[in-house]
Amino acid sequence: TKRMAHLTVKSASRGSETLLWEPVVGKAFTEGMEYRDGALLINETGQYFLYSRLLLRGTTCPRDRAVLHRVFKRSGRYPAAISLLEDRKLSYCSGERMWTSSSYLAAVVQLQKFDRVSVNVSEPQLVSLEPANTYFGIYKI
Amino acid sequence: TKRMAHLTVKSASRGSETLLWEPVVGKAFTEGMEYRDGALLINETGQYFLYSRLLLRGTTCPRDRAVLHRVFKRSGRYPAAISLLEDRKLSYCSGERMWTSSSYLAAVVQLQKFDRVSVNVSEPQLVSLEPANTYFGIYKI
Amino acid sequence: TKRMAHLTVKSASRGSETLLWEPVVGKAFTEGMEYRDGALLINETGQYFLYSRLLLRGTTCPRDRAVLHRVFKRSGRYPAAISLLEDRKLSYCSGERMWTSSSYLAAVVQLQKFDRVSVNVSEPQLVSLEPANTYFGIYKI
Amino acid sequence: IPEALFTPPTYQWNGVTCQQCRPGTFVKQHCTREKETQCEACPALYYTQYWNYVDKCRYCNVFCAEKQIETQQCNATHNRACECESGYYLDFEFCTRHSPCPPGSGVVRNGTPYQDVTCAPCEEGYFSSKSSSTQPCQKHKECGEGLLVSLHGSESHDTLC
Amino acid sequence: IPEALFTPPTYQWNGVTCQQCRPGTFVKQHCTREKETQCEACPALYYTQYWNYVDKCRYCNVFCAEKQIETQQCNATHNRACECESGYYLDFEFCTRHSPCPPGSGVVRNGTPYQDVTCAPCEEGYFSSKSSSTQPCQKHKECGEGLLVSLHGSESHDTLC
Amino acid sequence: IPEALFTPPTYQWNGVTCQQCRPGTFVKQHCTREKETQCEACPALYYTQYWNYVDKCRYCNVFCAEKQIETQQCNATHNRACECESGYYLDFEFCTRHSPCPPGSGVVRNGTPYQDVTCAPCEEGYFSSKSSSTQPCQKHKECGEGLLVSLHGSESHDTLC
Ligand SMILES: [Mg+2]
Ligand SMILES: [Mg+2]
Ligand SMILES: [Mg+2]
Repeated sequence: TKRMAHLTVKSASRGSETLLWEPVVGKAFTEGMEYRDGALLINETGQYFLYSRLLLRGTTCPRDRAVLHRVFKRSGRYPAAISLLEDRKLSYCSGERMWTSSSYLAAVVQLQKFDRVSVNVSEPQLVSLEPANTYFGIYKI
Repeated sequence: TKRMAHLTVKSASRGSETLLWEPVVGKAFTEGMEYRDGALLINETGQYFLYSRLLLRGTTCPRDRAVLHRVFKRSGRYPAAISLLEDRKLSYCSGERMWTSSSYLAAVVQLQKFDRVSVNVSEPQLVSLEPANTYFGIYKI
Repeated sequence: TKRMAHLTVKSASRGSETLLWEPVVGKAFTEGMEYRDGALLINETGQYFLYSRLLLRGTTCPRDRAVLHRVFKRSGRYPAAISLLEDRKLSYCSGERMWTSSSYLAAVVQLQKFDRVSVNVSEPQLVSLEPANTYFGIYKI
Repeated sequence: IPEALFTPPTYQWNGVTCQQCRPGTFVKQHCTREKETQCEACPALYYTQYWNYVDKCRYCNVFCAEKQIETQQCNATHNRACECESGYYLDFEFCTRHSPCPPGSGVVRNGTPYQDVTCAPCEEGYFSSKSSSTQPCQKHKECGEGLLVSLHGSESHDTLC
Repeated sequence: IPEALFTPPTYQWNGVTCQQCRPGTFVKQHCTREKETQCEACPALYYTQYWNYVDKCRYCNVFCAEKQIETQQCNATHNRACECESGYYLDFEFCTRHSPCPPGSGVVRNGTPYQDVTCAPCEEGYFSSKSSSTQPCQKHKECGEGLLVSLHGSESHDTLC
Repeated sequence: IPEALFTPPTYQWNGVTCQQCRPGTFVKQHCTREKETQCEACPALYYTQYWNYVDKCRYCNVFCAEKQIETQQCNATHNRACECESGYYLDFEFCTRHSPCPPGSGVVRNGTPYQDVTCAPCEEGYFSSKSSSTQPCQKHKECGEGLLVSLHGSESHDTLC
């Protein structure tokens, strides 16, 4: 069966670096899998193509504030999160005018039944909340 | 049946922000679908993986000129274009020397038979016309 | 049969611009195809989705040093390498502090049996050697 | 066009000519040779602004941010619309205060909710003595009869009589 | 918890409650109604740091770079760990030398292998005469009895008696 | 190698050793035990530069841009090639004018269609009085017999006698 999802940005969860996503309205949807509490729930072991795009933006440039964008999984089988893909951004803006900077991660990853896949960003207040700009998706190959 | 396409940059259409693409020569091809007048013609409803890459470049840095890169669809069913994916670029260059800046958009989107998918860019004169740098593609999952 | 691979960065080969990859440990794997000496060996003609991501980084900013990131193929059928996808980066850093800059290329490409696909970068010493940051992958559509 | 004279647009479906659905509705069931198109009202948070034959209304995907006011509610026929408060303009997701024109320069085009103020240096015979995002340059006053100019006007101060 | 009193964590597999595998091992064979879970030691270069039921140990994916020292070897229960040499901190993949606080300013928080030094200008009554990444501002000396101040201390030099 | 003595390269196809196709052609039909390889000329806008067994010629994918001149036409055996006009070099898709060396500095390596001019300050005894992208520093003239130096040469002007 087909398993895929495209989620659009909703917000950062309160006091957390894990982003929350819209799974139903607009361009967002899930098919053959579920979204819950910031995570895509993998219900079949196999290879998936995974992508995560952030548009970062601001009106002033935070000095020396690195941004870490990370796609990771949690599994009941092991108590620590496992990083899958990472982008690190330094010197992504300059001056005191409005800026934008995007981060795109995408790759083939092997996932197991019951894995939960999420996206973290170290500076969630910099993330654009436009659904066409910031999104997270997957499909089973 | 397989449905996919990889198109390489040709030019902006005259006085328009919609890019025109090469569908046949070099690395470009279409299979199970058609390209016409800047648009990929969707002939089967379903989920597609869609990507659009632009390389922007210039010899001087246009001051405060935002660039909007947008993948959108038109459908006979509704008279207004519908934005699918967007990148917004601000402060993508500085100084007065040659610069480049790329924009990559890619995601799973749901499309319907008769949809026409195109790419717009608000500053088409900044787009590199090298086929290996600027391209647009799709395949049915 | 399924054919796919996800390779993580290992190093640049000595005195060469062609990157070398890890095909087995960690997140890296190959299925239905082989990796050898910097190249993915294509063993079935068809359409593939190909991606290559580099994270570039440094502690000082090399003046006027353009970076060319290129995915190319070699084929026994023709003695010259054939460029598939390219990114060119200019003015990707400034000042004398630590910087990062990423380059992502991904597209549908047509490949033939016995093609060998590799990644070149003109300034290999700028490439981050973290496996979550720099990777190269493919799957048959 | 008076409603009575207006002919709804049509579309082809399986070889039959169907009527489209009016704004605020979508196609629940395409028409057949026997039955007309069945349209249904868009659910809450969705809209169609035009005659259409979509099978799902469009989502109200605009949200008003800080310092924005809702100028159009999301309803069955319209997407939500927002505008920056007075004195601000929209600079990609952010409402930014209109720039003030410094002394010696004045407003030549007023700011709007979508565009910043345009300033220009005051021309000969005009002045602006303050920083303002609304005030254009003003004409130097002319010293009336019997009054002497004690200080000539400049671009940043008025004539003193 | 003394080993004898510790109950291994469990997990459900095909309707059976299985024991998890201890750190340094992974599940070779899940338990059945007849047989307990079979655990096996992680192969070289792989580890499990916690009780688990993974079917493959985790790869030791940390590698020490230039100017780093290995503070934890890769073994069956731990990933490799690295730290910058003394006087350096980790700034994304690179060990960077701790910044010196220039004359007139001193160290208010020492550098660590993970963080740069924090400097601050010397307060009234304190000074720092040199550039150092370790020295805080020092108190001006007080001229003892019978000695006169020949030069008042500043933020960058001491009192001269 | 004289054509007569040259042996075409071969390749293996379904267990048979086939001859490759010469530059300007591609494989229309692979050889069999009965028949030799059938080669066909590349169609317009395509080329093969080397002996090969491709089943499609390569596309002439180079296009000359503004300020470029075509130095090699696209034909059956060559991709198109372009070069910047005299006085320009290629800086990623753009032909950029060779930089002039200002007074006091001269050309030490000429510009090419692919590389900018390299300038260096004039050495002791040499001068350049103008800004030029072609002229190296020149030797100060020596005042002949019976002539006095009225002004010593500098890096930007000549000796005056
Ligand atoms: Mg004013
Ligand atoms: Mg000090
Ligand atoms: Mg000169």
